[in-house]
Amino acid sequence: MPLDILIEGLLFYKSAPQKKATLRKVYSVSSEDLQVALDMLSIRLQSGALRLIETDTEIQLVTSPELAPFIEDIRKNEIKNDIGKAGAETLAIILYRAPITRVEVDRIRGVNSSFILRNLLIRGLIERSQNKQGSGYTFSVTPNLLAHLGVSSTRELTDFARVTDALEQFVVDQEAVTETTA
Amino acid sequence: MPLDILIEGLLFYKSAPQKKATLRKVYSVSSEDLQVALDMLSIRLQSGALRLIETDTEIQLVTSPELAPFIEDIRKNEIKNDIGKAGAETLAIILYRAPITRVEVDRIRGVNSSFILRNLLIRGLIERSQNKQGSGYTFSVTPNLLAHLGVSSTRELTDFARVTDALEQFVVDQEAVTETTA
Amino acid sequence: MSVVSHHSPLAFSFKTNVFEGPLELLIELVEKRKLLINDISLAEVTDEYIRQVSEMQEKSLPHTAQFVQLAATLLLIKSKSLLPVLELTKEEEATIEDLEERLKQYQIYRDAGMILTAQFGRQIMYAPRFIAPKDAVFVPDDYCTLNAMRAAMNSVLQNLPRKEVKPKVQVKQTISLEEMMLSLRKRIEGQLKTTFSQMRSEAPEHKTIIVGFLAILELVKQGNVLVTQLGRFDDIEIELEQGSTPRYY
Repeated sequence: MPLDILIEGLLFYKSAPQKKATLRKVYSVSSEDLQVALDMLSIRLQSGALRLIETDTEIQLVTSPELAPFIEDIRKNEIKNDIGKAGAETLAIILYRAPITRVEVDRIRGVNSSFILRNLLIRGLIERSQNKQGSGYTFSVTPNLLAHLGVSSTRELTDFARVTDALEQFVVDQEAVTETTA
Repeated sequence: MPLDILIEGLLFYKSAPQKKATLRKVYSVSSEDLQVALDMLSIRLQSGALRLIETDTEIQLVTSPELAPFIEDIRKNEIKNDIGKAGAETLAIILYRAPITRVEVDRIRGVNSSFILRNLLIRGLIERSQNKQGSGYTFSVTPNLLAHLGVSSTRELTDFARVTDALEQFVVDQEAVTETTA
Repeated sequence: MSVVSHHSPLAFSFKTNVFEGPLELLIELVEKRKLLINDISLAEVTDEYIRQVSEMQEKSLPHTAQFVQLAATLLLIKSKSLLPVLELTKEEEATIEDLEERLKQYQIYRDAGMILTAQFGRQIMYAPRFIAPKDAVFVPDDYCTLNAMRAAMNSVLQNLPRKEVKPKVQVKQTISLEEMMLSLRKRIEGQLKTTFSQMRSEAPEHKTIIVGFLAILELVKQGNVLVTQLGRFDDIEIELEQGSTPRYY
């Protein structure tokens, strides 16, 4: 059975995000082979109603963004779609910099972000995992955030390339500064 | 939006059988047009993991019969794994605070608990019932779990009062914080 | 001038115009003037930044400490731009450079956040609804014992977020704007070998001190002090006469 079909069946059955690491283990495949299968699945789905959301660590099956108005018609409860100014900039930082620690988020924003991070965690827009160094947590985006943005991956975000470039330029500048002042 | 795609999205989102009669009404189409769309969908799905099941009156999306052994494996594995630390914490909160809503569980844990709650439901450790106010669900542990723990009521838990006090204090504090930062 | 008053007087506008962080306030001041981020623009917005922070302090708004810290850096930038003789330590120079970089970076993320806000929730990609199993099989595991449940509950209680630090305590920790300005004034006095005693306000209310300090900086800018100081070693008096001719260096 081709891997892309196995994965599609699993995602459908579970109807929840699945960790790429788990899939590699379950199917005993390399990251590269998994990626090939995911790309195949993603392309095959394009002709239908479903899409594959992919973050750095997880994947999930969802409906296509074009179907949103039709699904909303049959949903009873209205969901809150406001993320607020602080929430938006915190999400942006995590989107472009994940995995990132709270201390780093705080430093970029210039304020303590515990409250807003907790809020985003509760809403399932970000998730935390134990830091590799074992000191505190790092934060990353969830498939649920991408689903709310209507994109299958961060690369599909409007302006993703522009922002990434701007940030890269910033990193280059900063390195130059560090070198001259060092 | 083509009808076969609308139907695919609906079936996926609802993850339950849908009545053909309802679909005809919702999309204002004849039986013939509906049948054309269903046939198209059925053919398109052949290349993937999903199949359209059709009875005289209903349709449903399922995984293909060839995937059955793989799905069976997944199902077994689900139960073989334990609920994990996060699962245990969520279960403990429900044990001490039932009936409790997801929002309250989330607030206490500081993360989104949707998928953990699902897992506990699937394992028969908790059950949910419609909230009295009609807004969402509340969760309680199942009679099976209480029996397994050897208590007839949560009030019999030796530290019930202590835990309840601590959590109630937290909820009060949390509300105060929310007010000042809102 | 105030964060509140130049917007709508409605109660909710107070909330929406409260700046959560110092970078947010600073970037708004720079952008309001359509300036690029550099030491010149930062020096230019220093007065207004300090005025706003001073108001926050009066209202005892939470988190003012973070704003004051940044005010110190801004004052250094402004003082240096007006008094090139003011010697900064390596550390201070690094702090200033760092502020510019941080502000530029913050601007990028804030803009990206605006894009996310515009896109968020517009076309949601829906996961399937969860259908609860009707007759779930009971599958307990090792966690399903009273002891394990107690341990898990204790862990939950331990991880509850701590109560927010109360504003009272925070005020104590805050280095006030006045203290900060006084210390910077001392430094400038030291370097200029003079005193600002004549400028000292009779009422030591912090607002007056702040205004006074900014006024001194402006006076210094006019050149009198600087030129004389460069020429002689003696104590120098600041010309306070309204009609004194400014001499630009």
